Amino acid sequence: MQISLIEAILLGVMSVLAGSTPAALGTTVGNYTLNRPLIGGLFVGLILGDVPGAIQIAIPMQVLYIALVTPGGTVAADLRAVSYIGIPLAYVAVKGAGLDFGSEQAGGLAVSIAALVGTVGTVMFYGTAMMNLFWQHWGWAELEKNNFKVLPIVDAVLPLITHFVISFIPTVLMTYYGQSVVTDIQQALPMDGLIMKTMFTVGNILPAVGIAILLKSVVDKASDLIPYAFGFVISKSLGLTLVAASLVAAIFALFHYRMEMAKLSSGSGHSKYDEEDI
Amino acid sequence: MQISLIEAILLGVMSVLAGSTPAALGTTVGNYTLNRPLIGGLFVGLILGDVPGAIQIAIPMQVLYIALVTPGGTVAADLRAVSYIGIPLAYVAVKGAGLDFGSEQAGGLAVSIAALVGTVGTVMFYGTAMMNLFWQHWGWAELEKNNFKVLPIVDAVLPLITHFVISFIPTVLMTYYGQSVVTDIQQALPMDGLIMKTMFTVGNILPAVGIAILLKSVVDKASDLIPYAFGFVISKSLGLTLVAASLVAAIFALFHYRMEMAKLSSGSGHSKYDEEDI
Amino acid sequence: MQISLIEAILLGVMSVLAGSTPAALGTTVGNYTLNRPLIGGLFVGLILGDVPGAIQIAIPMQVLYIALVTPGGTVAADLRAVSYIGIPLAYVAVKGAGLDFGSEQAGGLAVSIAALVGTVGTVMFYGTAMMNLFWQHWGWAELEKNNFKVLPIVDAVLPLITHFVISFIPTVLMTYYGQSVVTDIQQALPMDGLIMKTMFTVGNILPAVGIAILLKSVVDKASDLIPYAFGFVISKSLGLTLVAASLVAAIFALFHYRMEMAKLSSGSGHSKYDEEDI
Amino acid sequence: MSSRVEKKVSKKALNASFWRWWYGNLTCFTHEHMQTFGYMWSLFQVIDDLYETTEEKGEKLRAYWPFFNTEPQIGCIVVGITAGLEEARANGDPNVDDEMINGIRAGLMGPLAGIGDSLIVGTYIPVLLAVALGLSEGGSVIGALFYIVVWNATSIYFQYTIFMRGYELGGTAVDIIVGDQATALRGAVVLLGQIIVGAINGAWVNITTPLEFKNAQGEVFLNLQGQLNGIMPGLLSIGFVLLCWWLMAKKNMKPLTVMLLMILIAFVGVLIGFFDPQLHY
Amino acid sequence: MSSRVEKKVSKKALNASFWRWWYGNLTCFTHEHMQTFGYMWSLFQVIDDLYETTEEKGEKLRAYWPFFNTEPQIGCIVVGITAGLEEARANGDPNVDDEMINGIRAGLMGPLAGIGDSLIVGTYIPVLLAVALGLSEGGSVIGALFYIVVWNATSIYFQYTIFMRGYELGGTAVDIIVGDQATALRGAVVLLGQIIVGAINGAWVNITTPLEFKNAQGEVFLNLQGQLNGIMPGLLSIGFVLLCWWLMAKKNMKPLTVMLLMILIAFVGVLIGFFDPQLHY
Amino acid sequence: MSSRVEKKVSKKALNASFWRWWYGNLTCFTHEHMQTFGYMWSLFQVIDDLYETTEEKGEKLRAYWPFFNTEPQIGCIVVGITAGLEEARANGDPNVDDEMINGIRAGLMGPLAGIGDSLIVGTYIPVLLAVALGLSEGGSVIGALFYIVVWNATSIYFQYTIFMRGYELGGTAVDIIVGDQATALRGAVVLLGQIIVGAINGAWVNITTPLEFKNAQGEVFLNLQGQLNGIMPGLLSIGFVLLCWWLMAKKNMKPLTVMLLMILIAFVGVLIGFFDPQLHY
Ligand SMILES: OC[C@H]1O[C@H](O)[C@@H](O)[C@@H](O)[C@@H]1O
Ligand SMILES: OC[C@H]1O[C@H](O)[C@@H](O)[C@@H](O)[C@@H]1O
Ligand SMILES: OC[C@H]1O[C@H](O)[C@@H](O)[C@@H](O)[C@@H]1O
Repeated sequence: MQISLIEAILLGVMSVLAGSTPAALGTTVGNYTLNRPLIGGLFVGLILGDVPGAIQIAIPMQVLYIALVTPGGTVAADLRAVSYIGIPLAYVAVKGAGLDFGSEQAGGLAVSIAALVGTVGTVMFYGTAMMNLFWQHWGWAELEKNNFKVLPIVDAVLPLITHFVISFIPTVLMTYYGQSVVTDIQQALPMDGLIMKTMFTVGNILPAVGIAILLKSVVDKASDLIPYAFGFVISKSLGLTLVAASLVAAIFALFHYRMEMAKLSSGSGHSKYDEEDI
Repeated sequence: MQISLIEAILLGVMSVLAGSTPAALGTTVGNYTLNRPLIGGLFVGLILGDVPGAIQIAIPMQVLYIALVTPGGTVAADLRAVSYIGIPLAYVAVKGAGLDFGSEQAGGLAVSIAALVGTVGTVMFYGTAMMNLFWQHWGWAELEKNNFKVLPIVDAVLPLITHFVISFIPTVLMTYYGQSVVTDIQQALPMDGLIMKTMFTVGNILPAVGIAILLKSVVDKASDLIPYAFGFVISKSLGLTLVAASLVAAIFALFHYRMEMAKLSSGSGHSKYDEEDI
Repeated sequence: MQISLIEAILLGVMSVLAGSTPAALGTTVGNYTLNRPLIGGLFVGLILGDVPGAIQIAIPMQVLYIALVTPGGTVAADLRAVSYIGIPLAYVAVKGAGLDFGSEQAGGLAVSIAALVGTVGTVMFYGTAMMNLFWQHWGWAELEKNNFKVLPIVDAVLPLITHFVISFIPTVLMTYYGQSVVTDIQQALPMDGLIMKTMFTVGNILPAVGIAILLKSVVDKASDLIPYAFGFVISKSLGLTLVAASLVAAIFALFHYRMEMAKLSSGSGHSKYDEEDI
Repeated sequence: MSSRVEKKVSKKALNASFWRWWYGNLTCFTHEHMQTFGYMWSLFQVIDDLYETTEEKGEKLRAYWPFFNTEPQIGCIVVGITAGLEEARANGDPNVDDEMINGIRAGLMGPLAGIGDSLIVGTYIPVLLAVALGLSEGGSVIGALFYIVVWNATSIYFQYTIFMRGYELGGTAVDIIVGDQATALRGAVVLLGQIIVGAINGAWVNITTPLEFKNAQGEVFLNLQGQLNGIMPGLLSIGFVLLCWWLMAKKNMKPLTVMLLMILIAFVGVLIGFFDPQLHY
Repeated sequence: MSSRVEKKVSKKALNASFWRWWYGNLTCFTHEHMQTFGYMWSLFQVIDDLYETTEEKGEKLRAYWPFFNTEPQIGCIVVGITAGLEEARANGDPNVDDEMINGIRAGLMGPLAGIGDSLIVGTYIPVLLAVALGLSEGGSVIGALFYIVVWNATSIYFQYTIFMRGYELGGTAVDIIVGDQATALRGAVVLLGQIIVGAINGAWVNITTPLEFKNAQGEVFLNLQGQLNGIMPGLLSIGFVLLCWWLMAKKNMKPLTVMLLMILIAFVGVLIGFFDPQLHY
Repeated sequence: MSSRVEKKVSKKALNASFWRWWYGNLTCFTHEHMQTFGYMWSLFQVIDDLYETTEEKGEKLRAYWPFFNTEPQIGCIVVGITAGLEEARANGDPNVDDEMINGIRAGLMGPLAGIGDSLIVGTYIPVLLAVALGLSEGGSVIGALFYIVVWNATSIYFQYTIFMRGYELGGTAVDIIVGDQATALRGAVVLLGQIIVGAINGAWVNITTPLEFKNAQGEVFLNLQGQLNGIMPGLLSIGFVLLCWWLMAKKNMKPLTVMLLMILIAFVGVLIGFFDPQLHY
């Protein structure tokens, strides 16, 4: 059995709608609904005309990636490739081998194909995030001129170009030409090559720029860097989660508040500040 | 050899006097003297009429549990069962097998019986703590009416009923009828049964009620919960011991103190607060 | 081949100049230049008349100890013994065995001799530090009398006596009489003997005296011990590095500063303190 | 504060207070209030001595209603200190109020439990026992007698001494520190207590769930506790305390009701598999 | 502050703001600004409604230019709160300024990301999927449909609700807390933001070097990252942020320039072996 | 403060101070005072230049009597800063006193030791040596020469530069920050120093006991250090410092006596098995 061009195109569209993190259909529907392999199984089944078969293929993949979290834009595996490249390819392979969709062999095959294409999704994710930089920087330039019309264009329209290049075309190619194309692409863009290494390194370093911009917005004078450095230490050296770190931060905020209130109250007679309403 | 009913009753009395944590003879004498297997050996020996033999049986058990600490009422093993059920049963077993009390086999037997009855003691401990809830809650009701006479009754008299039910009767039965009764009881009250599971779960959750009551007594306004949450984080996320945590707390208390003093001193001319006397 | 007395004396002089931590030629030149095995190889080569051979012997030793740090005067291995006892002895051994200096066997021999003499250097280090106590305490007595002339004498001249006793003589002996003397000395001064145990224990405890003196200089009143204890907790219980600990300390210093400024500003009208210049 | 008619706890009441605590600190232990009743029985001797009317006595005793737990032997000092504070309060010191007493109690109970459990129970007793074991080798009674005598003599002496020291300390502390300074100190003590209640929460409440999801092969693919730790370690342990606090402080629920609710929650939790102590004999 | 002519965001603008955020929070994600454009698109509905002139609108929007990132679903509440704050600011509240808004955004984005990622993405979704997997066994479509319906219904309802709650909170908070108290609170919020930006830095930036020196036998004898950790864990991660901050704040470099510089550094670093993500397919 | 007759350290004295430190920072190292004598020898050049009478000189030098230790190369900056502070103090700045100088010294010595040990000794030197090892392969002298020249040239240049920078900084810092601000800063510096002395205590004092109790089979059933850690990690390490502090500060014992006492304690401790460094050749 072969995937037809039409089918491949439909799969490409789904992968665009369902990207991990920047999905064309947004977070709730795109990322956390269509992106999940179980749901992917349903849609692949509709496209290939065999819903029960595709869902059976999808189940072991879904189990594999069930508790996937992507904190701060670090994506261990982008499931769009698992759902809309992995499931179709596995479906074809299982059918080709004449296996039962619910059999253990089919499950094994599904999982190994999921692993094969898993990182392909990650490459798509980082590629998308990088290409979006262009739209954003054009956006900043326009915003400088108070041209607010660009907001929806930058945020919703232009990323579609990114998706077309980074997500749609590869998905169509890989599902249409089959598993061998996946490995071809992986050989053309090796992970230990300059391009991939640089792209992932940039992905690691760029948040530093964003956080520095944020830092600038809350830092007024050099001594404001002290609380910031303190926050860094409790997070990195002490390994506090963000919630625990914010509770530690809160006691300092409380002291600051009481100190400021004390400054005001002293001399004015009332020695007890009022925190009831906070 | 068999344990007579009189002997069994005396052992039952000892187990009441010597409970871990709530011992009828109090902490210093009950828990930290009579409860220890070495001392248990002495008393079991007096009851069974063979002090050296019982002490020899007690020695390996004492080594096993030498550094037992029960922080915050979490009792890994309540030694009353080891001392006043385990030692007699082991003594009988060793004697029955014709072993030398100081021999390695006797020691091995003693240790394995100690393991068998160890958790029985824990069940007794949690059972005692639960049953005491009744007396306490009657006590609260009376205290509401300023009936202070209940204090000794609640604290010292009524718990004897608890001990009779939870500690005395089982100890008498187990020492009188022998090792088989221990396993009978364990089968009747399985650890994976609803009753035991609930009892231990309640034991885990109830301190939350007590600490909440305490929290209420030091919290005035919502913002007071911040220092509390901070204390929780340094204890649970950072793993500080209570002593280390209190040193961290101290620096905040110091700042609070200095801040309050600063509030008072400002304007009044003297810029240096006085901490000499603290 | 044998090391001549002149050669042994020259090696002894080098070991004095190159001690780890208290080197007669100071930190930059003595400790961090001459002390390093690679450089030691050069000088041993010059003394024994075979620079390439000695350097080849030195290379594996240098690799072994390349990232040696000695924080707070805790010296895991004092390289003076590796460089100026270990390299010559290894050189002689390799030559005696007729091995090629660059061969793997030569390297193995070098490394095992480095290990043999490594702790000898540590003993020298602790011995030096202990003997210097005499000069310093004479120095304190003189400084009490405002006799400032003693400063260079205590700091630079008298330690040469220490070096002569602790470093020069053993190095001469060990290089002149060969490897057997090393083990003789190690047998005469066993590590599990009272002398060595006490010396190293004193080395562990003495910093407590120094730090207590320092503590005295920054502590005015009992409550000043609170910040100190806090510093101890974040270092020891939380494992913060000194840099991370100082960032945590900084946020408290910042609060102290703001509090003091607030005390001053309150009432006087300007409510915003100025930290620009800090 | 100088020309007042000094009230003083009688030596007899103090001694009674000590012995009540010494004996009764854990006799009515529960997981809910732990050593509270022992504390109240002891402290009531002092209150009874200082106040006249039943109403007053009842009111003062209320400061000791909340949860109390510490290593009870070293904890003698806390009871002593509060005895001294009660005296100061009876003499009209305005800085000693329920909140401050609870701040001190909470601030001391935690660290003293840590010290007492580790040093007395975890070190001193085992060392004595280790020596006694040596003496009892071969079944001799000497070791056991040695332990009984040495342990009880030293321990009781120690407890009595620190109890009385604590009493003096409690009284003089509030005498020396007067006026503004005392107010500032009061705030500091309460803050300390607040933080340490949190630390006690962390150390003594350990509520976790073993709930897991497994696939057909029985391999776990989702572990609830692990996910909760991602938010913050100990989320359930602080969550339950905050829930109880909220029910009592904001919903005016009685402690008894809250306790029954918790027992219900435990039961239901066990039923649905959310709780499971996972013990075996 | 009482007799002012109250400006109010229209319900329509609020709804538009919600749906823009709901849809667009991550559609133009980059690693540099992450969710900033989604945020601006959403918040602009509110600003547009409150201000007249283009200049004013542009000026107010600037508060939202900096980096923003959180778990976007629970993050709805942040957007709602700032909508409420914008309204207060439009009504002349002097305590709401760019720094405070950024303090609040920074102070909330971190912890909410932690909660959202762990609780919604890491717990709720997996539990729903686990149930759905059971229902879909054997290839049934039921499980998938169950997940689609339950997840989307509950999630969207939750998001809408907390967005609106946040809006009310933001508005009333600054109304209740007035004058000096508000100034004090403002400072506390900014401080909180500063600390949490540091914590975010620690959690989300992870720059390390794999550089090692090996001897002839190929054994590593020097590991650069290990040595750097000796100074302080995460030195490169905070160092890069501070470098970028310094270039922008002190050298007046444009973000774009800084970003290009960082890409250059990444490239050169990869070339010389200082950087290497060490991934494989 | 403006119309005073400015005292200035001569360039010659400054240079002498630098070279004394550069050479003598560790030449008379002991575990008790570590680098104190090197520091005093160096700083005395400055004091000698600024003051007239022997009494004055002796009095000023006292600020440098306490323990000092840091990575001595990066530590040049501390010596330079205090040289500048001495100048300011000689010009009558009331904010520079012994306590402040010790606060600064203590506050800087710790972190700089961390940075210097890790970055210079742990990273820069090893990297230079790694390169040199490559150049010396096969026994060539090139590598060794390369290291000698590059290391010494860069290191000495660096040390000289930061020493002089430190001097300028120390002088101007107290000039810029005047009056109340300086008093506030002074307090902050002392507090910083107090905390960092604690951290240094944690990092550089490591006193533990190997005492264990074993049963007949030789199995350990009680480990003293483990029990002590239950109270707080490092109890002996802070306990010994506090003991020494108490003997000197409260019992007026001389450092020499304390030191001899410590040697005695070490000896007795080794005898009874409480201490044992557990080393072997
Ligand atoms: O961690 C917060 C947030 O960061 C990024 O925006 C994405 O990875 C989201 O999926 C995640 O929820
Ligand atoms: O931890 C303090 C204290 O808690 C409970 O009261 C009991 O377990 C005691 O044995 C213990 O000392
Ligand atoms: O740790 C700082 C410093 O401590 C001691 O003085 C020596 O061990 C030095 O080598 C080290 O740099």
